[in-house]
Amino acid sequence: MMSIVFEDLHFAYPGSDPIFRGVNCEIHPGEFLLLTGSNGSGKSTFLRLLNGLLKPSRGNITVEGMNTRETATARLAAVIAVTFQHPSDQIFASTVRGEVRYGPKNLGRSNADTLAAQALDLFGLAQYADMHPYDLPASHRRLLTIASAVAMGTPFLAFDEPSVHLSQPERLLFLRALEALRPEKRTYLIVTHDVRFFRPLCTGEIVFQDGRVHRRSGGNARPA
Amino acid sequence: MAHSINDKLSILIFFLSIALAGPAEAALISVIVLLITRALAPPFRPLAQASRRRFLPVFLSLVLLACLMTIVNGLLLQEGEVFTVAGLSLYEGGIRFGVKTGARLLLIATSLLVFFGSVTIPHLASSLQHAGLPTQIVMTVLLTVYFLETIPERITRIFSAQEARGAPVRSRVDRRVRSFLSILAPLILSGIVESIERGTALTLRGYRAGTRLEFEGGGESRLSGVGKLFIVLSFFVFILAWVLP
Amino acid sequence: MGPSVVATDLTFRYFAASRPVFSAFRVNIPGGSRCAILGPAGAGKTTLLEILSGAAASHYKTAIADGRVTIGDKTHIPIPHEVLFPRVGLVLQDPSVQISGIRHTVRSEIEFTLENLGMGKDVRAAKVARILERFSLTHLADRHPYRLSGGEMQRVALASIVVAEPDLLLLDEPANALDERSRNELAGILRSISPATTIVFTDYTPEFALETADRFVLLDNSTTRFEGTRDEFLTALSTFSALLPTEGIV
Amino acid sequence: MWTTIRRQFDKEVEGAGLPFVAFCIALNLTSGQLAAALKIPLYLDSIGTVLTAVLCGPWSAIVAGSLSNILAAALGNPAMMFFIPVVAVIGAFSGLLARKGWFRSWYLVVPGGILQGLVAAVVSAPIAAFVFGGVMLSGTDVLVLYFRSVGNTLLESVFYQGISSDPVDKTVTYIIVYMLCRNLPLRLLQRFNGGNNVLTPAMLRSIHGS
Repeated sequence: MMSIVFEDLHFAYPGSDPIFRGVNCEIHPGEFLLLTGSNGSGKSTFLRLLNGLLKPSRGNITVEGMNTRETATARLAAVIAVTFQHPSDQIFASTVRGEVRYGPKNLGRSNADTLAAQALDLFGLAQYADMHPYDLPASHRRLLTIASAVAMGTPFLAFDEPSVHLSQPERLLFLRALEALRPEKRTYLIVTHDVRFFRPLCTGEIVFQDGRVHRRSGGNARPA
Repeated sequence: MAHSINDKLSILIFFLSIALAGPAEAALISVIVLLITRALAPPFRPLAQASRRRFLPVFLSLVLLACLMTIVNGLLLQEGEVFTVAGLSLYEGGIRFGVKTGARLLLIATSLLVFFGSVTIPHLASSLQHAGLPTQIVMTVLLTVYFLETIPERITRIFSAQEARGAPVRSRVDRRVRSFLSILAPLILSGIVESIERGTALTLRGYRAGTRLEFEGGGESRLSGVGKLFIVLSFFVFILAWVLP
Repeated sequence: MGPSVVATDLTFRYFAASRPVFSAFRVNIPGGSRCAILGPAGAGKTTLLEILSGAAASHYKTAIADGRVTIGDKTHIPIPHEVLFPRVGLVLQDPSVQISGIRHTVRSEIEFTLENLGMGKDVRAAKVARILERFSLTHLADRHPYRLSGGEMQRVALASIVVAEPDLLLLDEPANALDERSRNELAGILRSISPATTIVFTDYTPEFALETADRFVLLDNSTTRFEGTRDEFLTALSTFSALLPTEGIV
Repeated sequence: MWTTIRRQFDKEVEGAGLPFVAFCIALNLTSGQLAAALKIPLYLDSIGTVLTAVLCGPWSAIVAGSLSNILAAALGNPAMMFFIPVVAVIGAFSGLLARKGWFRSWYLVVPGGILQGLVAAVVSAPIAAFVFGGVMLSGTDVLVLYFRSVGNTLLESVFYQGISSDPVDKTVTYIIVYMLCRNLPLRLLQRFNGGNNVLTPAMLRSIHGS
């Protein structure tokens, strides 16, 4: 079962209105989905539910057969890599290479160095590999967090607003990298306002509205 | 709401001097006085919900500490008469010492709790500046309050980001220490970057070291001259009582 | 008319950096203009603003900083070594950092700038009231500056600099984190500032600049790729597609 | 006295220092909670003070330590008020060690941390003994009781307890601060008065060589 299944998902932060009221949906391998909806519709919460950082109030989420309720985030991380909005919340290594290698090392991947090198290459960061991440411009640091997620070698990748604050050269790099990753047939879940940017790659859209989600197929690409 | 902090500060000093130099009885009576004042006198009521909630647990743990101190000293300081309570043989000298230390500690802590509970940190900073503390240090206090409000949320965010990358936050102790670094390092790196930007932003708005900071009114003093004199005199009496054998 | 800004032979190199940010760089911004400095990340936009404001050389004492900067009729050789506020005001990229964190209302936050300049209480109150009005912040005057939306916070950060009436106003990527509505509000505010103030701002996309600027500079890799008027920029825009997103504009 | 402190403090926090000292104080007050969340059995509540000592200097570290404890008292832990002398000494001592270059290599950092632990134990023993009667309501009380039961005086017992636990805590703190500082990029390091406390001659040579 290489898919993510949501069954009657309910979720509310303690003391607040519910964010999800009965979400049923399935994410299939190889899909490239954009997660859209207005601010506060629960897109970022959705990502935190996916990798078990938050647990559903009711209902279940199953990632590759693992129920997120019973599985530790560190174990789910081996299947789904999630990056959040602020690069400064995760960058800690003294070199760009070390930062990218951290994820695969945590997962005990024996080819961590190769994975890191490939990801750096893919995102045009190989030339900065020995530099300190904070010596890069902020928008390269964003690219670095995406590369770190890609290097984890997980079948699922989820990004929160990855294209925000990227200037044109990094945007082009990012698109080219996603294009190059296509043969690997990974599944992408991308929270974004920038639908136009991802249009050429996406296979569908999940729209968040009033505690429920609607699936919409579309985009130019088709699942392989 | 404005009550003079300097008044409260003088009262705090008064109680601290009783604690450090007075007899155990005086200290215990003062604790009771403080508890009553806190309940009845508006200037000494806690300002924040948080300090109201915290008061009782902290106070009770202090009482517990004081009792423990008495028993421990009674057991170990083998002076004077011995009497047995519930199978424990306690020494009178030890009990005396324990009660004295316990009462002193209780008074010091209670008066500090009451003082800090009824004073906001910006007001405290304003009175510190008034008392002649360098404005740079007052500025530091105010900036700390800002960081204190933001750091816990940032730690939560970093925690989730690293956990999502497979950081072993629930593993063996040595691996947890390493995770501690992978959480502390982003916190400190981003803290340093933010500090630098804040420092730049302050100078870009014309802040110079030594600029006097302005505060809203510190409140009227309600202590009369006689009251202040009484506090100062009793302070010296207690100090003398302490210095003279 | 606001002061013109001319920088020549600009050299700037951070301590131990592998290459300089600028070497023999020059730029010329006419007085009273609204100048957009565009370019991708790492092109040197922020450093340029920091040099013009005096912050760069004064904060990086170990950097190599040389060249000549002329603002209006005053020339700095080498480049300004102290912050030129209040003559030159710089609003940093992240408004939440610009807000001091030591004040609890928008009003006293803006007033803090004037206190630093040593102004009397009555003058301050009048100036703050006027700026709150101009920036449509009056209804937020008693709110906590950190409990505002991104756009409102950006306006407070801007107001806390503009209240000191600088001749040269520098803004680092002011439109970058804003939604459509806040961007329009910001554009309106920039338009309302009289030409007695020269405005220079940076961005990595051209949309906001095309709405507000009359002068364009394109930086790439610390060199000027383009310098000219709005019409000239529009004509040349399609050739910059590797540096600026141009879809939907050209 | 204020004038001296003010002048030294101003010199040390020139540039980015002032908000950084504030950040470090907040760090002192929260890193203990972080250690507790990860169930690490150490206090680690002076990381901010030592970090200030290395990157700014001894005077700022004294200020950072003292303010940390005053604020900790204000936030509901009045006992911290009495340990201001201890944190002030920790700040001054680590600031001086940093100035002498003890934070440039790990083989000086470890003995530095042990020394710091001993110094802290010496200063805190009389306070713990006379103000608290040796009882702090923490796990280390057992040690104090043990030392007293084998016939030591109160002060001695508290001191022995101190030297058996403080050096470990301070050495770990020193190692953490050392690793954090080595991790800083030059561009940030050069904004601090104490940047040279971290740079090794080898690092400087490699920079100037390139």
